[in-house]
Amino acid sequence: MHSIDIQLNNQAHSVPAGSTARDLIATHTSRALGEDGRAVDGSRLGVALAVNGAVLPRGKWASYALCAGDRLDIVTAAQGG
Amino acid sequence: MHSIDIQLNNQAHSVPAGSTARDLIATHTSRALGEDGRAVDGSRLGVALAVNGAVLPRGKWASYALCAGDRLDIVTAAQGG
Amino acid sequence: MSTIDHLATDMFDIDGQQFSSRLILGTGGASSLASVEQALQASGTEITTVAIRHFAAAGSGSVYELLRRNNVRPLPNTAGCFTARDAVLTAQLAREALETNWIKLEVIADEHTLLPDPIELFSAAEQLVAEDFTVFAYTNDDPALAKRLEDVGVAAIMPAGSPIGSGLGILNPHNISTIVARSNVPVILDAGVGTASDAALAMELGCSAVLLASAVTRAHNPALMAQGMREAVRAGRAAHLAGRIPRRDVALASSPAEGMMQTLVGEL
Amino acid sequence: MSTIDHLATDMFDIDGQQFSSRLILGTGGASSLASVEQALQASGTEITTVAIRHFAAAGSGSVYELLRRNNVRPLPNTAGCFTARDAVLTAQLAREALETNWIKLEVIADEHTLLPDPIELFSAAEQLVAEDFTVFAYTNDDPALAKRLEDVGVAAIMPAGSPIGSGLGILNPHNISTIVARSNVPVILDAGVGTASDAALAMELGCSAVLLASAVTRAHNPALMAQGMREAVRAGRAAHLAGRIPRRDVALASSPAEGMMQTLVGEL
Repeated sequence: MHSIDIQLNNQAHSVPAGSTARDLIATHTSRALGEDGRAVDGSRLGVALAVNGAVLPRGKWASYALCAGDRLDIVTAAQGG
Repeated sequence: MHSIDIQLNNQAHSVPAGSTARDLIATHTSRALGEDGRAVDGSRLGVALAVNGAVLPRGKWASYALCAGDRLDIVTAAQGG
Repeated sequence: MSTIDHLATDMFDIDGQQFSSRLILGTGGASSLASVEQALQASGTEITTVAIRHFAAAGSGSVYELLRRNNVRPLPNTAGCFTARDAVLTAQLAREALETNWIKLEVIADEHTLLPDPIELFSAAEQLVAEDFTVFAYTNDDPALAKRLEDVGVAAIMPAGSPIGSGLGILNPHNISTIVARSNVPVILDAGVGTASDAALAMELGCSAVLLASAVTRAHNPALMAQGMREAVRAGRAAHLAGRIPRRDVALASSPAEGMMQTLVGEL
Repeated sequence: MSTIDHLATDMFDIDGQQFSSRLILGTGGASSLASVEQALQASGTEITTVAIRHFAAAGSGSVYELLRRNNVRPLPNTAGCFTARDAVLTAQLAREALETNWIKLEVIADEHTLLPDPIELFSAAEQLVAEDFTVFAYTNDDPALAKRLEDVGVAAIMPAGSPIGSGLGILNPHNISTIVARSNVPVILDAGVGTASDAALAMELGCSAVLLASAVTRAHNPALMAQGMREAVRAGRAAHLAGRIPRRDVALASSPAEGMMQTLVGEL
């Protein structure tokens, strides 16, 4: 099983080949996610994903297979403003 | 029975001869006053008396007989400040 | 959302007594006693100034009774006096009438400015302290005169923010904070407050309390303005105690630079 | 003394919703999430701004969860964006992450002043309104730009009192009141508030609400300052509604001339 290299939140990152955006976010947030990109426990996830500088809505996370060189940004609310 | 002329609160005023300061204040405030110059009902009177420009303490009201020409000022709290 | 009152234990100490409210109201200028009473209640005041005037036999109610039934302590003033002699006599009458040693000492220089006459004021303060009055000295905002008044034994310094009834607020904040810094007795801003932010500013400058009358009694809605003043005085007190941020000539971001997307910092 | 809350029915209307609090807090600059939470609770805020930043896997708690458990509505911002393009992307991510159409639009001209870039701001506002965002537009205090932003369909105008984090207060009150007078959408003073009296002044000028962050989060005691800001905003609102007294160049006595003793008016 080989892996592919992506960029996650400005850092180099490897994921197993065939990973989806949902897989990546589930791992990164330590939350189980459904097909709809929502937490299976019903609570709000509070994160969003940009792929190569464009929003990928949570409904498409499960069907988006990561490609080598993809630049991903997982964002959430932070202290500010 | 004759009367004597005094000045009360900047106006000419007549009182029966032999009137005391206590009599005048009792009449003017419609309150019954004791020998100590306090209201007999126990409530506070809230007034003071100046005779010819000097304070006459309430304890001396009953013993002060008004003289013709006396200038009296009965004062109390008013809206102000 | 439940809130804790972080000012619950912050008391105003004056003449050995403690008060929860740092707002002293004046009763002058109101259209009616009912208006005064609504404003007093909305203001939360525990001390209120009154003038000493001729008793009117057919009066339409008594300010004195109004204060007593609202459990508000009267602070008689010597408003209208131009000489130490008149102020002392008025104070003596006030003590006799209201059975309090407290006196707000006003000795006015002229009717145009209503500013205190420093010489007569100082003389009256000396005499009244000698007669065991607790003197609240209405003064201009001169730190030097404030010190002389404190040295002679007044219980509180009451500098004017601006002329009485002018609504011009605090024209010389530096003088007020200088008086506060040098004073060992409470400093109560008196006169000139026009609106809530003026009262808050007075407290931020370190005043122990604020006295105002016209700003409430002559407002379009006195009770609502009284509530505003109550909250403004508390707000300014809280800000004073909380320690404000410094003034800076350049901006300082409140949102962090860390964690920005690469796109957004122009790298890519 | 029991007090009636004369502001009990005074609600802040925005985007078809009503809020009791007219204080919008920012969360930036705080030393810890615990400090933010104490300040939020003391402030009584119902709306609070957050930035959108990279998710840190080993985060020390979540701002988003903190707002949710305190029943505070998040207002995400686009802080740190210098172009309309970046601001629009950040807004889109914020909508996706926080499931709200609300966005506080900040498009900054430079890091020194953090003042908004009028051209990029206007462009971003146009795009975001077209995408059905409810736009809270952080702008300078220019009444002309404010009008253009309103015409393009923003939900609220948020003029700066002074640069973000400067604590300089409201440097041009006339501009703020002009914006208020001409605006048909709520005007929310944003940026520059240093202390409680600044917040009260904003409300007295007619603003519908005040947004501040550093003044609370960077105060020595954030929770106490937050309480001060809560009361200051209410105080300023009350004063605005109550109708302040006019400013006068000469004094106006609050104690009456009538009923003075003859001695005291210099007759005798």
